[in-house]
Amino acid sequence: MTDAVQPQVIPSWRRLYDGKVIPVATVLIALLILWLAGAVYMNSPQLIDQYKRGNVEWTFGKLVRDSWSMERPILPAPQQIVVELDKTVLDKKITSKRSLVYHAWVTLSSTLLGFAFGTILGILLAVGIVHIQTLDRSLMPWIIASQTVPILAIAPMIIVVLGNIGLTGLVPKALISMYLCFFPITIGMVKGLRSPDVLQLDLMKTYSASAAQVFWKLRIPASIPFLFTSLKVAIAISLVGAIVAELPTGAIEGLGARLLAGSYYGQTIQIWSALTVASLLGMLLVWAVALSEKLVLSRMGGQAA
Amino acid sequence: MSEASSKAVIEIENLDLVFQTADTPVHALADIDLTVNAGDFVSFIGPSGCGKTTLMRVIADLEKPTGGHISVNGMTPEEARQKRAYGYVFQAPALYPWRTVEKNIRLPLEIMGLSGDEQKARAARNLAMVNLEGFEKKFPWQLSGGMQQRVSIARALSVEPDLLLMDEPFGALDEITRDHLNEQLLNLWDTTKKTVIFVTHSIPEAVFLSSKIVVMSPRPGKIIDIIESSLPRVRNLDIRETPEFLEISHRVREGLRSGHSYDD
Amino acid sequence: MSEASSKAVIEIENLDLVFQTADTPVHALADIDLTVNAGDFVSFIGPSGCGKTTLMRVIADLEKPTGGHISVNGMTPEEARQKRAYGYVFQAPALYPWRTVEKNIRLPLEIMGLSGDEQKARAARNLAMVNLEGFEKKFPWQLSGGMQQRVSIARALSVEPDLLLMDEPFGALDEITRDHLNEQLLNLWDTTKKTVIFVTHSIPEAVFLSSKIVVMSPRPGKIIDIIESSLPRVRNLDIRETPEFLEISHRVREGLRSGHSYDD
Amino acid sequence: MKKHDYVLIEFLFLTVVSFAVPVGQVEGVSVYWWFDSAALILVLASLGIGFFHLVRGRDGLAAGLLVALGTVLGTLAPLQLIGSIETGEILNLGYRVFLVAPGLWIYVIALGLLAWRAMTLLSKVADGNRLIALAIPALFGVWLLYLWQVITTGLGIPSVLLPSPGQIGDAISNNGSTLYADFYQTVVKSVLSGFAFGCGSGFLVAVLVDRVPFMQRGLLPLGSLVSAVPIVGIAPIMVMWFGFDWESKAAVIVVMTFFPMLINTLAGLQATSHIEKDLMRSYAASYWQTLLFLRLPNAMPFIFNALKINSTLAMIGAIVAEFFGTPIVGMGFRISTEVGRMNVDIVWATIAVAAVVGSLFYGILALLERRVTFWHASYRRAK
Amino acid sequence: ADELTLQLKWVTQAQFAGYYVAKDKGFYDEVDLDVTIKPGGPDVAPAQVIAGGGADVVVDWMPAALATREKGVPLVNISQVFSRSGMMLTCRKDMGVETPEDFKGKTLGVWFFGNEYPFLSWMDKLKYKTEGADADIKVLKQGFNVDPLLQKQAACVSTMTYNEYWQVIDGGLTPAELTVFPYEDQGVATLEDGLYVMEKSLEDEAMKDKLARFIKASMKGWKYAIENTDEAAEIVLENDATGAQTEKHQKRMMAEIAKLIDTENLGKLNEESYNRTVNILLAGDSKLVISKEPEGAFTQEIWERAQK
Ligand SMILES: Nc1ncnc2c1ncn2[C@@H]1O[C@H](COP(=O)(O)OP(=O)(O)OP(=O)(O)O)[C@@H](O)[C@H]1O
Ligand SMILES: Nc1ncnc2c1ncn2[C@@H]1O[C@H](COP(=O)(O)OP(=O)(O)OP(=O)(O)O)[C@@H](O)[C@H]1O
Ligand SMILES: Cc1ncc(C[n+]2csc(CCO)c2C)c(N)n1
Ligand SMILES: [Mg+2]
Ligand SMILES: [Mg+2]
Repeated sequence: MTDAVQPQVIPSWRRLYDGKVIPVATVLIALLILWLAGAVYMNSPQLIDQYKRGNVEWTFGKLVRDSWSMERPILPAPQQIVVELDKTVLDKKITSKRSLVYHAWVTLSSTLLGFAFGTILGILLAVGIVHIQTLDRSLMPWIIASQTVPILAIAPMIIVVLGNIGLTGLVPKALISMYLCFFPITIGMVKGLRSPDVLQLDLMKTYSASAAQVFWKLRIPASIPFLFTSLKVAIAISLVGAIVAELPTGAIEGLGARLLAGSYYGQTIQIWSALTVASLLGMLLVWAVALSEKLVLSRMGGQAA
Repeated sequence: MSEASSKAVIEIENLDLVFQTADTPVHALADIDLTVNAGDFVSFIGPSGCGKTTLMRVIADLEKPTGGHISVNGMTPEEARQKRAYGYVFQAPALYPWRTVEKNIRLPLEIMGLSGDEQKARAARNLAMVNLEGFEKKFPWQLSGGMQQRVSIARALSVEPDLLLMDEPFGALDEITRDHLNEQLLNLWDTTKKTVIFVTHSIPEAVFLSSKIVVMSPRPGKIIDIIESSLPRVRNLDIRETPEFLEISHRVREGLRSGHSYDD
Repeated sequence: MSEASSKAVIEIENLDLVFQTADTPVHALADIDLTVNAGDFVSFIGPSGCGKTTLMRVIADLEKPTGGHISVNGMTPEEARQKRAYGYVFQAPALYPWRTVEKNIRLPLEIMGLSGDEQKARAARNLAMVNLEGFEKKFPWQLSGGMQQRVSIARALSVEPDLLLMDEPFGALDEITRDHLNEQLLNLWDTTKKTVIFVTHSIPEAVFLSSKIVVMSPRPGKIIDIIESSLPRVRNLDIRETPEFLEISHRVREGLRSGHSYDD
Repeated sequence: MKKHDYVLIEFLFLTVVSFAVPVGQVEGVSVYWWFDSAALILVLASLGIGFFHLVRGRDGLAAGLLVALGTVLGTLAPLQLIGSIETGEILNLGYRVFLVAPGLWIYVIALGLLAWRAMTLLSKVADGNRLIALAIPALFGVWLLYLWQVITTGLGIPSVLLPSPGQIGDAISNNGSTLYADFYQTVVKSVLSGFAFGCGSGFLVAVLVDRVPFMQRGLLPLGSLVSAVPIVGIAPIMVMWFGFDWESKAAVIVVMTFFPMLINTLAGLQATSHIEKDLMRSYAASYWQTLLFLRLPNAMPFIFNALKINSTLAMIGAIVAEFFGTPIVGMGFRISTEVGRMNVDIVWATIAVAAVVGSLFYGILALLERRVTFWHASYRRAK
Repeated sequence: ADELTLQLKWVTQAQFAGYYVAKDKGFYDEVDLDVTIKPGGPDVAPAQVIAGGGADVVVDWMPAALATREKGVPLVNISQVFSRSGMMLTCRKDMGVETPEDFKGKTLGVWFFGNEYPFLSWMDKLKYKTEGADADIKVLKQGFNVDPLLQKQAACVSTMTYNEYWQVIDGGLTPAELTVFPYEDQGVATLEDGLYVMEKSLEDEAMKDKLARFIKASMKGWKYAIENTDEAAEIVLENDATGAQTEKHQKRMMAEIAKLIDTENLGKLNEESYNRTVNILLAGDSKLVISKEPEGAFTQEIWERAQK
């Protein structure tokens, strides 16, 4: 015999549990503990070595404290990163070259420009592939091959060549970022523009609609969910591309330059805080795309992607 | 089999259609001869896979025959399609999920370039016809399967074509709703003098609606019987109990049975 | 309404089911009382959305009721399911596209851990039952919709359950094939003394097959009539012309009509 | 109604125009096509074939092959000229370089149109013909390489900036053993192990986490966090942690490939429809039976998706990670070192190897995918 | 003012103080020049930049410049700023390295990207094989920092007297725990930071004049930097767009840089040093860097003009 399972008001903690807040927090806390332990594990050999050479008396407590506050740790403790972020994000004027906000802004601008270029290129390629049989047959393998070329390797040459024809500053960086991020958009849009089924296309045919009408009234709306899925992937890649592109431009400014400078001087904490800002920026960008996706899709009837 | 061709809307002679597939070719239609006159209500009936949909698609120029002749309004099907000579109701609703009910109905009207006011008026009128007033702003997934199918009927009607092609439009509906829409359709046909071509699996439905019933059999798809209905043009549901009705039904069933093979 | 519970396979009392959805809760089943005895052939009929599928799913322990009691073979539905007390034919074929027809039929048998030989034998037997010999090695997407549905019937039969739950198994088939399978099913039911619960939209089908017809109405889904059939257990298709048959049909139609509302 | 073939007409027009202007200089004096009889014959051959096809205007395999032949003959003409006469140096002349040999460049553009026509003709007959279906992208690739060759040599681009395909080819054949050693270090040691470990662990974690929705909701947002971490940031850290040999490169690859696999596998495991799961429930199948019989087969298209994405990520990851400390072998090492040594041809040779290996890797996975998920809607035709 | 672009070999740091000082103090303005200074980085090959027309003058090391010249990019030295080499191999005593004989079987960190030539010549001189399965020493392509030494992944790493050596010290090792092998002491020192232009620039009289003015102002900047090391370091810091450099480190670097520069005939290429560099690179049978005596790889003409 089955007894009734009564529906009831869902308490708010339950909603947090079923939502993302508590799970993410739990995983984060678990990671934090792992991280702290890892910091002790990875940093202590060097410390013990130092103690020995300096003949310092040490206890486990001291070891733990010291491994969380080394100047050049192998793995910095999270609080060290927080302190560094506090110094470089909150304390500095955002126009200062020592402010991470300034560097994040530099990276963000080439990210966004590259993302815009990549989106345009990606969509144009997809439109070509879907509408022109010859492009469909000839282009795809080369688009895939293009992504197997290690961009970091040719980035310096691209920068030099572009510099030679008078393109410097933002544009070369954006072009490198574009090179990386157009790919998922092309793939997604080809899928999306081809997603209308035979029936939906036949319907248009019975209205004897023109190719342009089929494109704007059927293919484009049908591809929107695919477009956004790709855009979310692409914007993260575009950020990575912008950071990569900063290295061969002389690594003057931007998060990539910070990463490199930190790496050059063995400033682990600086690397990690630049990485943290980069990841947060990436998440923010993905989130922004997801938000616009929600808005657009809800206007389009809220169909799932 | 052909009749006074002055009023003929559709003339099909000796039509053949073979699908080339990866392995073996499929002979979907063979030796089809059929004339449909203005104001006819023609039903195609036959087992699954006998080519009803294919024949309808040939008329609509969605499929090219591999042999024989066909004319629609005296033109090739392609010209007729380009003149927007017909409205087509597909076997599935085929609504665009990103458009509201109203916007879906307005889609063909937009494409034809009608004015906004005219579009609105026609959408409202045809939604009423299928009993869906008040659902204008809903999206397709917010409707049940039957309601979606009714929207797609309204969409085809809004084009106001003289020729209406309907492929199992009522398949997804329960019996009561179906009866209701059958009456409405018959009424529409009678008042507007449209020509209707209709596919169904249901013998009573075919007999109730049609002025002419085309019975088909598969492999290859061909016509095995064409029955001119002796029922009056104006009918109501009660006619289904009359002996004439039962007699026609019987003839259709016999035709179906004779053309049936059990391997599908 | 309940009867001698000694032979009862399914006993439902006062059953209620409310779906919690994002906006408003849906009252899918209300106050259901029903007893199914061993050897019964019970049909559920009613308009779209009246809860036929839901009720069947409750019996199969695929849905938990929110109120009332239900027992299957004297156990909770969950225990019955774990004992593999029934075979279920879904409204859609639900075949796995990466398995051949034969492998699809053997799926439940593999899960039950039967020997390979036994699996083979049962698959062959049941494929024959639905007239699909020779299609063993085909993949589901190489078959027409009707053939797929027949494979799914063969799969359910291969489990050889005493209780067979069938949700519109013949919906996708044309009338002739349907008639044929109706006869086969009736024959199977008669010879193996199985208990069958059957959902359909078709009044003649319900009347032809059932020993008991349950008429339902929507919003909330409830039972409005239970008709015990006076037809003999062994029937053939001709019985559809008899007055008793028409009378029962009439009663079902009346029930349906009374429970129908036009807003769907 | 016959439509005019404007592409071909344009080709003929441009080719004729190229006769009216210089195609290069010899000791400062402009010369024309008839300066070099071999080149002249080749140009005239392409012109003739183009004209013949325009007049006949028929489609089909033979026509496609004929136009392709015309293109190939035509492409030899500029190559012939560039070797023997001056066509300008871009670093000295800037955009004025195009005034040295305008006829040459106009003809190259014209050839582009002819090549396009050849590809469109072949595309029309490519359905069902595997050889031609492969030939079209190959033709396109050859055309790109050809353009590269003509532009680098014709415009005198210094090879330290961009070597020509010919020079790259020479570099490949002259440095075979080095390139093989690099391939072994980077692909066999780093990429394969990192790829296997990253994809494997992503898959396993997905299967485990799938049972715990709580963990899923916690892990997935972190996925987007990690996917935004640039490799140039991870690589130095991994070198610090795992040493400078291949282990650190594999670790970078693991970090890069783990989350795509996790996310895709999870999505795949959840892609089963209600009815399919209900079927399993009605058989009282155990969790593992459901996994094995239903959810894993169903997840295969997703898993292959991740494998394909990861294959390109793995190649790039290994190469980039080698920029940050390595033993003195490996493709990334070679690229970063030879740029500094001005051996740009070896750099491109290595890039070419990387691209070929990467594309092969991808291709093999795509073939395997076809085999395993033959049943998926995207692979079956009709019905 | 005439425009001129200078490509540095590495990121903005006191190693290039002279140019930043000259710009900051208006020395370039005085000679009517508008100089753009492009910082370098790990992936920037100055020779490639100048070959691509991205700069008029580059700062580079002589071995790389000579090797590039052989590859067909005709670089010419117009001024040699650093007279001594600052390169060293820094090793840990606790890993058993006291003399060059101890290198055998050890892992040594080396910079590549054209900076490996002096090292390879040295190893060649010591008859150590560095490549292949039977290599005597294991060479590691050192990244941007000295971590491999601090973490004992390598017994020795390459360091500059003015930069990485101090990172080792900051990393917690004391000078007593280290063995250093300055290339100068090992007789394998090659010339480092010098100014190079393309041969073509020297064919044009106006360009030559511009370059002479550039050398003149730059050397004035270097002189000022050497006399005011702390102020020079601050000017460098102001010009560092990454904001990652520290004051302590740059001041120390500036002081060390000053030791590498002869203030007498500041910027003049010493032909003896040039010949020594060439001989070191040509020594051994490996012909790793250059295969024949270079010709026209330097000119004193510009420097001399700059003295007027
Ligand atoms: N595009 C196609 N390629 C190959 N064969 C096809 C194609 N379309 C239809 N067929 C085949 O043609 C035959 C007729 O199909 P059609 O859809 O016209 O049948 P139908 O009578 O409408 O059946 P149903 O009642 O199931 O809708 C079938 O055997 C079908 O398999
Ligand atoms: N998972 C669910 N969540 C919310 N509502 C549901 C769910 N499943 C079914 N319903 C609702 O419960 C009601 C009964 O649905 P059910 O599928 O049982 O109808 P049915 O009688 O089988 O109809 P049909 O003849 O169309 O198959 C419907 O209103 C339906 O919308
Ligand atoms: C990847 C890498 N390549 C080369 C150098 C060498 N380098 C170029 S300029 C310069 C002066 C010292 O700061 C030095 C040592 C390095 N450090 N890292
Ligand atoms: Mg059909
Ligand atoms: Mg149902």
